[in-house]
This record gives sequence, structure tokens and C-alpha cells, in this order.
Amino acid sequence: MEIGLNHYLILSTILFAIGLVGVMRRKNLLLLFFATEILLNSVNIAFAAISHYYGDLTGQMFAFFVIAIAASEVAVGLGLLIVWYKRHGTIDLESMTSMRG
Amino acid sequence: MLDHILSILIFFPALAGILGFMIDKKSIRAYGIAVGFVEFALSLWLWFAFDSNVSGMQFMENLPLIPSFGINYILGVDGISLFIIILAAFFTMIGIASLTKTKNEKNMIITLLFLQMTMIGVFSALDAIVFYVFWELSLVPMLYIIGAWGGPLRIYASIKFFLYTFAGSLVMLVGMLFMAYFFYQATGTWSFAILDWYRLILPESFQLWLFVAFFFGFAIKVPMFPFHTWLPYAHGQAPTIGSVILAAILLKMGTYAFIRFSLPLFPDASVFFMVPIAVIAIIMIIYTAMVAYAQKDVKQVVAYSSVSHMGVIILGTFALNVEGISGSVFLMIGHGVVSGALFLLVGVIYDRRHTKLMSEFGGLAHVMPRYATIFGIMLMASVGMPLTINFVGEFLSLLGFYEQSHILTLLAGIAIIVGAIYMLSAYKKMFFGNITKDENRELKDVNKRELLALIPLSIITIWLGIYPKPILEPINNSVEAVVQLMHNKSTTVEAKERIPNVSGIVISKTSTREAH
Amino acid sequence: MEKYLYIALFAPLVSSLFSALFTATPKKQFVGIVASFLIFSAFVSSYILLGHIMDGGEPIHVEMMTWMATGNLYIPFGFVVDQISVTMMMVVTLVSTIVHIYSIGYMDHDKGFNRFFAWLSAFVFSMMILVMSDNYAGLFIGWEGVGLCSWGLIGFWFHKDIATWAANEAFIMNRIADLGMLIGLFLVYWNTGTLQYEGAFAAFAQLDTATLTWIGIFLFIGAMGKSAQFPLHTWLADAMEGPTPVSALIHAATMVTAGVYLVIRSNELYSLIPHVGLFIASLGAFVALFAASMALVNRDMKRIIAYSTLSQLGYMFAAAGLGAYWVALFHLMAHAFFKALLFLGAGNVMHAMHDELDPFKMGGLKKVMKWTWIMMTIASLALAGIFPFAGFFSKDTILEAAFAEHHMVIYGVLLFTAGLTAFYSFRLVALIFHGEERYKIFGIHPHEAYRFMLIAMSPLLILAMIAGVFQAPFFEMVEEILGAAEYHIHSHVTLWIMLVGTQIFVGLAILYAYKKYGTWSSVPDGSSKMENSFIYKLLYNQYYIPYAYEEYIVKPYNEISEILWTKVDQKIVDASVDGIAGFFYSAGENTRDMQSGNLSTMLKWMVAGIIILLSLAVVFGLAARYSGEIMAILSGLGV
Amino acid sequence: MFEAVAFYLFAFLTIAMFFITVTTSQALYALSALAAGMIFISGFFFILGADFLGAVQIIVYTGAVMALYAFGMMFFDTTREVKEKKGNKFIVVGLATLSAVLVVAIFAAPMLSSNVLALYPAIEGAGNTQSVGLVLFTKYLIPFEVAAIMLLVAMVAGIVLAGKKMDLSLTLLNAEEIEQMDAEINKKVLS
Repeated sequence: MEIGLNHYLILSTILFAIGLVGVMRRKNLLLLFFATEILLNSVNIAFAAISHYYGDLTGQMFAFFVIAIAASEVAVGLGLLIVWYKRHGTIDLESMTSMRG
Repeated sequence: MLDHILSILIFFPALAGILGFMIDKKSIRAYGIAVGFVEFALSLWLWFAFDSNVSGMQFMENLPLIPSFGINYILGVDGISLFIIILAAFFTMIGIASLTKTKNEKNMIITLLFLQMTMIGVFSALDAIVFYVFWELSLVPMLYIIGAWGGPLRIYASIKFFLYTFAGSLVMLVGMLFMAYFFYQATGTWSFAILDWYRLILPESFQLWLFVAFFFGFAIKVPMFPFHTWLPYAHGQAPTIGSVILAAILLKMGTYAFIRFSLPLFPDASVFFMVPIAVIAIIMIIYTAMVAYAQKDVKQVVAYSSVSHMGVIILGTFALNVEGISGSVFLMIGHGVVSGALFLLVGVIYDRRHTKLMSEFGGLAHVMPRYATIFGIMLMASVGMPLTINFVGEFLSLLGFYEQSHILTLLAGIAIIVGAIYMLSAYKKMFFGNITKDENRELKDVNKRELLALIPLSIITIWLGIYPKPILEPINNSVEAVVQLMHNKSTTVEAKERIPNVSGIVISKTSTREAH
Repeated sequence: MEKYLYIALFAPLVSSLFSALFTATPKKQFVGIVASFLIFSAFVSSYILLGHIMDGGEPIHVEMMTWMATGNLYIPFGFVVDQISVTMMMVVTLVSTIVHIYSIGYMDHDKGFNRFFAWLSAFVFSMMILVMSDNYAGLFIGWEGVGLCSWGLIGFWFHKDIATWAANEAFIMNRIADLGMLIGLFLVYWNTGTLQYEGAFAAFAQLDTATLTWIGIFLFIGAMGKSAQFPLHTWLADAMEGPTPVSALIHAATMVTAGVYLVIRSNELYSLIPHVGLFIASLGAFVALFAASMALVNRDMKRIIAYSTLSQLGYMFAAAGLGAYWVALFHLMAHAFFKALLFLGAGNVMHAMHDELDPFKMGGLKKVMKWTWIMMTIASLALAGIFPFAGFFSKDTILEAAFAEHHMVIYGVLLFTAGLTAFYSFRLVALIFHGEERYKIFGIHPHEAYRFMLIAMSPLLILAMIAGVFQAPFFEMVEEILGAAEYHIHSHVTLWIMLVGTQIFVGLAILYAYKKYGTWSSVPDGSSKMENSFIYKLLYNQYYIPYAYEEYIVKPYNEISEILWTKVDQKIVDASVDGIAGFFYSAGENTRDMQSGNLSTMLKWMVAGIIILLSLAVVFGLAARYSGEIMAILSGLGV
Repeated sequence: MFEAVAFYLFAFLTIAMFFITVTTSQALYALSALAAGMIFISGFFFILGADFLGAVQIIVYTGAVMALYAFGMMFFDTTREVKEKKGNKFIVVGLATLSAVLVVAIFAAPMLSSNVLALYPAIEGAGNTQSVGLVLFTKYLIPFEVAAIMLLVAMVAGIVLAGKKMDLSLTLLNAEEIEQMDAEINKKVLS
């Protein structure tokens, strides 16, 4: 039975949903970063699928750039996380309320 | 000097108020009374110079403020607003004169002078924006008087008073802006002058919406039925002088504005809304009278009674004929005098016993005969006895409205019954019976300072009841002009026949002596 | 002639203001004297005016100044002295002069002596305005002024709680009637364009009967309140709390007759609407019987006389209703004299009995108070309508009028009531003056009233006896204005039978009363069978009407107003306003925790935002896609 | 037919792995599950013919990013139990599923999917990597350079942020020094 574009789209949406759940449930920031990774990957699948079914490479280009951004994002994110950890000794989400109000 | 008398009347108290800061504490009262007296003398001179046969505006002043939008500082006075201005000046003078020992008296007197400025400003302004500015400014001094010198719940009462009226007047401002925009669309020039607006004939659908907008602003100020709950709190918590000025003058702004704005600008809408507003007025009359009957605190009785009287005034205003409207204007002045006096009387007993609960008093007539007689006169005036000032107003208002609908007037007529019930039962609880509480036994009767305020008020109540002509004549001329304007401006057929064509009626002034 | 009009009108005002000056000060004898003198001067000028009118003089018309003039309405302070008003002026000033002199003696121990005269003279002044005014508005001024003074006088002894309650009840009940009157005034104004009597009466002819009926009914409602007719009658009995001179003047002679005066004054209106007249007559007859029945069993001397006044008022309204206006006016005049005499006599007895009112506790006062006994007996004879006295000429003419108009039912009721009247008035006289001195049980030693009080009462005594003589000149004076028709019963025989028949019937009633109560010895204490019978209890409690008013009008009014205040005003109207304010406050409060810095909640709000945007995208997408079909559906709905 | 089986297999495995990453309380399991998930996603890329992309995915993502996370995890001593927030699951799950449903509705609905037109049709015959290189260096040259700069910046930032006081190695310190350092940190935290 032929795999259509919709299958891939549904798959990426499910993954996106799981990523969202992860983002919202996690209190520990590191695991939250994991969830964002899932979000990004689900989007990549969608891009790849679309570019494949429409024979157009733009989708893949986007995928590349998404990966590039993800990588740099993780780098900077972890750096920040380390600095935060040094100052506060914890990377628990509750502690980050200095931007209140 | 005469053609700028209105500006002087407005800004003289304000200037005196500012100078008042320099006066030291001990002689501030004398200063206040002097300023009040000068202001009252000026207003009497205004009355003296006023030509009562002219029905239009007199002593007009025009100073461009923001010419690009047609907002200029226009003042003018006619029969309708003349006497309320004099009343405002009179009550401020009497208020300051009969001011009891209050803490930081200097601020009180200065606030009163500012209040006077705003009051006279409202009644003489003929430009919508200038009117609106004074309308809002009048809230501020009142807020301080209630908030600073009031009773236990004063903060709640003053904020409620301020926000409530302010919210209403914002809706009114929107209405004014729309009105100016329609005027601009129609004539191509911007103008906020009321007299220009009088010439603008709007289609009925616009009139309805604008009427509703203005109605909110004025209904809260009057206060009309659903919006009246701020009044008992305001009166309950305000000091005596605050209640006097609030009841005597501030309540009249709403009804005066109805006659100055709503009726002439939107004649068809007034006819359209006449019956619902009359129903509200009847509810106001009977409902608040019954609530007044259930009160335990004498000041609340008087507060609710003034809402009931305002109901009759609204009824008279929406009779949309000369008798009705001049009756309602007269009742405004009458109610101002009577309810002002009643609040002063309540103040007298409050200063002696520091309580307003009627159960605390009983058999005061034995101890304070003069107080009882003056209260009796004011009671009779408030109930609407003939030969008192209120009767003339109520009689004409009800007479006027009878032309519009018989049943509603019959219902409104219940006012004189329920009015008698709550006033008499209050009088009985306070003055009749034996003295039960021993604090009442050695109460002193009214002293000279209180009499200084009460005697003139009683004289006016009786004099204007017997011979209302000097006041009724100018009112009548100006009201005829307004009704004539409404008749010409009204577009719908129903409005044409509801509003009588005044020029058609030849005033049969020929007294019966010639008739014989 | 205008000079006398002004004296008659303003003398009472001057006396009232003069005595008002001394209200706060203790008793001053001269205040009473000066007041009485001024009222006497008003009486003299009224007498001169009467003379002027009697010998065919023109009615004097005077207009002082404009009162109200707006738009089409023009009300002057106008006064007219014509046949009707001069008679009323005579009655009012005569009775009030006598009452003023009487009360100098009656009130001499009272602390509020000066205040009493101030109120009494103010009452006379407002009564004069009521009577002399030439327009309905002036009449209304007098109407309310009289109500105010009766409030002041009933509640004169304001330390007594019942008195002030009675005063308030009287005032409020009068106000209810005044509302009807006010509506009548408006009707007159809007239909005839003026409130002046001549203008209004001239215009009445052109009006259709429907409006005329409405005007007649509303004016009669006003009259009903003031003259205490059926539904609004309970205040009269309670008004006896006031001092006796007050009851004599106000609740016997002058104020209660104001209603009759109104009907007589607007006779041209009521003659145009005979069916309303018939209603008035039947109501009058009913009230006559109703009041007389209540007087039969009452145990309070002043209330018995009050009910007899109510009954006689019923007679007057019956006469006026039937169109016999001059008869009503004549009966009004005669009644004023002997009823005032009766009341003042009762005042003497009350003083002697140290304010004891129950006739059963008196008895045998004939020996001690001889003159008062004579006066009260003659007054009662006049009241009963025995031949030589005034009552016969006025009351029997009413019976003749009813008979001539062929209203047999009314005639029968009035005849029966005449018998009842005779019975209860002589029951009273017998109990007080004859029989055993029951007052000794209570240790009271009565004394005759002051000499000058008795002298003051003597004119009334003479008038009660000879008033009948005036019937002929009175008729001839009033004929031209009141369109008085001479009631000729076709044959003299029936006339004689009727007259003699009533005399016998009334005589029998008197004898029966004497027989039953002449030798009364014990003081009934409610144990006897008769006192527990249903009828006795019904009549004694005035048919339970006051109880019904209290239970079904006054109490619910209190409860409703209490509910209105606590529930409606505070809970609904006020709460709704605070509710709006509260709503804004709580809305602000909730949104505040969006910025609480708690990242996870913020994330949730972010996702919620995403969802909202997505759903909007879906909705608008769908809308764009299917816009054609959607418009078709919406227009179908007539949006 | 073979392709369908592969797709469903990989789909099921990816969803399972990511589900574990999201719900597990053990950080280690989460990391390893995430890495496995990444591999399966590269599997998808290969199914879809985007070979170069699949390779990049494995190298960059699974290799570099996962390695970074491993270091991060060790550094933040999150090896122990990770306490989850108690908040009611209903909102979280509810919101997520709702958004998923909406996204599906948008794509599945016939509205948008019909009018997507291909902008750069791939040249048939040429290998995927070749065509990717061709497009990347003609059309997307500027974004490519910008991406390069971005990565550079990220690298520098990473070093600067994490590099401070890296010379201090906890393992070499003895106990008191650690307490003293902890006290110092707490003092700073409380200030």
C-alpha cells in the first residue's frame, strides 16, 4: 500500500506533539532541551517528505539549515545552562523566576 | 464689566481659593465668608441686570481656545441656568457661614471655593468641551470633601461616587465627539458650540444613539433608578456641608443637562424615549420613597427623598411641554433649597448627638421647639404642601406630564402619598413622643450660626411658594424658546404632535379682572 | 366691600402669626383674647358681606396677584364672595369664634396654650382660602392647608403616641384623596384650558359626558377623603385624640364639610352628570347608615359624636348627589351649629370627668352640670330632627328631596338612619346625665364649666333652636346660583303624612333610648351576653375595617419597603455595580499570574496561544474556502 | 511493498523512542532513547531519497549534538532521579493533542495540499548529493555563508560561556575545598 505524503505529515505531527508534551512536562531544563530536539527533528521529517513528494530540493535545503541552527542552538544553550548552573547550582525550571512581572 | 460677568463669577472663587492658602488658619473662615458674600452679590447683580423678557442667551462670551476644532470658550446664561447659578453662589456662602468646627478648616474652605467655580462653570458653559471640563472638575473637590472629611466608610463612598459618575461622563464625551463629527460632516466646519448644534437636524436613527450616549452621562448624575446606589453612600459619608452642596447643586447638573442637551438636540429621540424614561422616573419616585421609609438613619431618609424628587423633575422634563419643563426647572431650584435645608438640619442634630439614627432621638420637640418648627416647615415643603416652593414645581411637572399620558401621571402622583408617609414617620420618630434617651434631655436649641443659614432658606421656601412669578417668568420664556426649537426641529410626525407648537399658544395673561 | 373681604380673609392669618410669635413662651392669656377678637372681626366682616349679598348685591370678585403663570396656564390668587361662599364663611367664622373663646377656658391648664391658638387660627385661615378662592388651585391650597392644620391639631399633644399616630394617619389618608383631586384638577385644566370656576363651568357644557364623568369622579374622590366617606373614613374616629375644641371646629363643623362644599361649588358640573350624582347620593346614604350603626354600640363619648357627624355628612352627600344642593348647604349650616354645640358640651363633661370618655362610667350629671345638660339635650333634639329645632328643617327637607326624586331606597335608608340617630344621641345623653351617679365609684367630683365658656356656647344653642327660620330667606338667596328647585310633593296630604310619620318614628326612638339607658346603674365590663354577640363585636370594632387596613395595607407596606431596601437596593442594584467593579478587579488578578515568571505556566500559555492561532487559521481557511455557501445560509437567516 | 514495511517499522520505533525520552524519569534512558530516535529519523531520510541529508543527520545531529548532551548531562549531575512537575497531566496532554489535531486538519484538509507547486524541480538522473550541492551553491549561497558565520559565532559563544574557570577540576579538589567552594556559591546565590 503506497506511502503518501499524508503519512509522513501525520508522523511528523505526532512527533511534534510528543515534543510539545516533553517541553511542557519537564522541569529539568536539560531534558527540556531534549524535547526541543524532538520538535526540530519532526519538522525536518516533514521538510524532507515534502521535498521528496514534490521533487523539489528546497525542502532539503531547509532541513540542512534547520540542522545547522539546531547545532548552534544546542551549543549556545548548553553554554548558558552551564553558566546558570554555576551561579545557581541547579538547572531546575522553578528557580528561573527572576524575570517575574 | 457686565459682559464678562460670567467669567468673573467662575474664576473669582478659584483665584480667591488660591489666595486662601496664604491666609492663616484663624481668619480663614472670615475670608471664606467674605469671598462667598462677594460672589453672591455678583450673582444678584447678574440677576438684576438679566432681562427676563429675552428668552435667548444673555451675557454671551466667546474666546477661541482650539480654533482648528471649533472648541471655544463660550459662556452664556438664560432663564433656565440663571437661578441655579444664584443658588450655587447662595449655598456656598451659607455653607461656609454655617460650617461647624472641622479639622483643617482652611483646606475645606478652599475646596468649597473650587467646587463653586466648577459648579458655576457647568451651568454657564455653552461649549460642549468647556461644559465637559467643568462637569469632570466638579467631581474632584467633591471627592476630597467626602474623602477627607467624611464618615467611617468615606474612602469607599468617595471613590464609588467619583468612578461611577466619571464612567458615565466618558460615555457622554463619546456622544459629544460623535455629535461634533456629524456637525462637521453636515456643515464642513468643526464646532462644539451648543448653539450651532441646535441648528443641526439629525436623522432619527442618529438621534436615538446619541440620546442613549448622553443619557448614560446624565442618568448617573441625576441619579436615575438603576444608577442611584452611589448617592446614599455619598450622602451617608459626606460631612454636612458636602451633603448640602451635593444635594442642592450637583444633582441638578444631570437634569439641567437633559434640558440643555438631550431635549433640544434630539427632539425625536426624546419623544421616542419618553415613555421608558417616564417609567424609570415612576420607579424612582415610588421605589426610593418606600426605601426611604425603611431607613433607620435620618440622613439616608433625606438622601432617598432627594432621589424621589429627582424622579418628579425627570418626569416634568420629559413632559416635553412648556408647563412640564418650567415646572421641572422650578422644582430643581425648589428641591435645591429644601433638600439643602434638610441636610443642614440633619447636620444640626448630628453635631449635638454625633449620631443620625432616628431611634436615638425622640420627643425632641419638647427640648428644641425652634428646631422642630424649622424642620416642620422643611418637612411640609418636602412633602409638597401648597404655598411652599416644592408644590409649584411638583404641580406643574405633574400637570405638564398629564398631557402626555394620564395613567403614568396617576402612578407618579403616588409620589405625594408615599412622600408624606416617609417624611411624617421620620418626623414622628424624631420629634414626637416623650424623651426616652436622657442625652436628649439637655440638648440646646438651634444657635445663632445655624439660624443664619436656616432662616433665609425657610423664607425663600415660603416666599417662592406664594409668589413664584419673579423666578417663573424668565424660566417660562427660556423654556418656550427651547420647546419652540424642539417643535421646529422634530422630524417624525409623532414628535410634531407630542411637542406643542408654543408660538401657536397666545399666553392668556389677561387677568380675570379685565375679563369681567 | 373689598375691604371686608380682605379682613375676613386675613384676620385669621394675622391672629395665627401673632400667636405663633409666642409658641415657645409659656401661657399668655392675652394671646387667646387677641386671637378670638381677630376671628370675631372676621365674623363681623363676613356678616356684613352676608348682608350685602342678601339684599341682592353683586358677588364681589378680587384678584390679588398671579400665583403660577407658565405656558397656557394662568392661576391668580383670586377670591370671590358669592352666595355659597358667604354662607360657608358665616358658618366657619361663627363656629370658630365660639370655639376660640371656648378654648381660652378649655386649654387654660395646657402648656402649649399659645401654640394651640396659632394652629387653630391657621386652620381658620386655610378654611377661608378654601371657601373664598375663585379657582380650583386656590381651593387646593386651602384643601391641603386644612389637612396640614388638622395634622398639627390632632397631634397637638405630641407626647401621646396615639395622638401623633392618628395625626399621621389623618394626613396620609387625606393625601390619598388629594391625589384624586389633583388628577381632577389636571383633567379640568387640560380639557377647559383654565382652572377658574367661571371659565371651567362655561367650558363644561361643551365637553362630552365621558370626560365630565371622569372629572366628577376624581373631584369626588378628593371630597371623599376630606369628608371621610366610606373607604377613607377611619381617620375621623381616630382624630378624636385631639383636644375637644379641635374636634368641635374641625371634625364637626368646618373641615369635614369641605368635601360637601366642593360638590356644591361644582354643582354645574354634577348637574351635567346625574349618574355620578346618583352614585354620590347612594354612597352618602350608605355612609349615613354605616356610621349610625357603629355609633350605636360605641363606648367613647367623642367617637359617638364623630360617627354622628359622619352619618350627617352622608345625609349632605345624599342631598347633593340628588341635585338638591341648597338643601345640602342648609343642612351643612344647621348641622355645624348643633354638632359644634354637642362637641363643646362633651368637652365640658370631659373636663368635669378628668378626661374620662366612657359614658357608662358617668351618669346623673344632670344635677351638677345643669346648663351643659340643657345644651346637649337641645342639640340632640336638633340632631334628631324634632319639630321646632334646626334639624327638622334641614334633615327632613333632605328626606322630602329624596322622596320627590322618587329614590325610594335612599329615602328608606335615610328614614331608618334618622331613627338610629335619634336613638344613639339620646342613649348618650341618657347615660351621661340621667340614671345613677356611676362616677362616684371612681372618686371623681365633677364641676360645671367656667361661666364664660357656657356664655360662649349660648349663640350655638340659640341657633340650634331657631336656625329653621332661616330656611326661607336662605333658599331665596341661594336659588339664583344653585338652581334650587322647590320640592313640591304633589299633594299636601302625603307631605303631612311624611312629616308627622318621621316625627313619631323619631319620638319613639328617643323614648326607647331613655327607657333603656335612663336608669342605667352598672358599668358593663364586657361579660354580658349582648357584648359578646357577633353583631355587637362587629359594630364595636367598626366592622373590623381599621384592623383590615392595618393588616392588609400598612403592614405589607412596611414589609415591602423593608424588603425593597435590604434586598433590592443593597443586594441587587448595589451589588451589580460593585459586581462590575469586582469583575474588572478579578480579571486583572487572573491575568497577573501570566507574568508570574513560572516558566512552565508560561509555556502552557504559549501553547494555548498557538492553538488559538491555529484554530483561527482553520476557521478563516474554511470561511474563505466555503464563503459562497456560508453567505447563502446567513442571508437565509435574515441577518 | 518493502518501502511501506520500512516506513511503518521506523515510524513505530521513532515514536516509541521519543515517547520514552519524554516520559522517562531517568536522564540516561532519555538521552539514549533520543539518540536512537535520531538514527531512525535519518532512516526516514534515506527512504525519502535524501541520502546526503540522512548522512548529515547522523554525523551532525546524532554525533555532535548527542555528544554535547552527554557532556552536559554529566556536568549537571542529573544522573539521579529527575523529579517531574506534579502539574495535572490533563492540560499538557490535552494541549499537545489539540495542537496536533489542528495541524493535521490543516494539512490533511484539501485546502492547501492541492496548490503547492514545485519551485526548483530536481534534475532527474543526477544523484541526490550532486543536485543538493548544485542548488546549495547557486541559489542558497548567501544563506549557506550566513549559516557558516552563525556556526562560528555559536562555537565561540560555547567556548566563552563554558570555558570560564574550566581549569578548576572538581575531581582534583579534596573535600574541604569543595565545601568551601559550595559555601561560596551558596553565599553568592543568597546575595
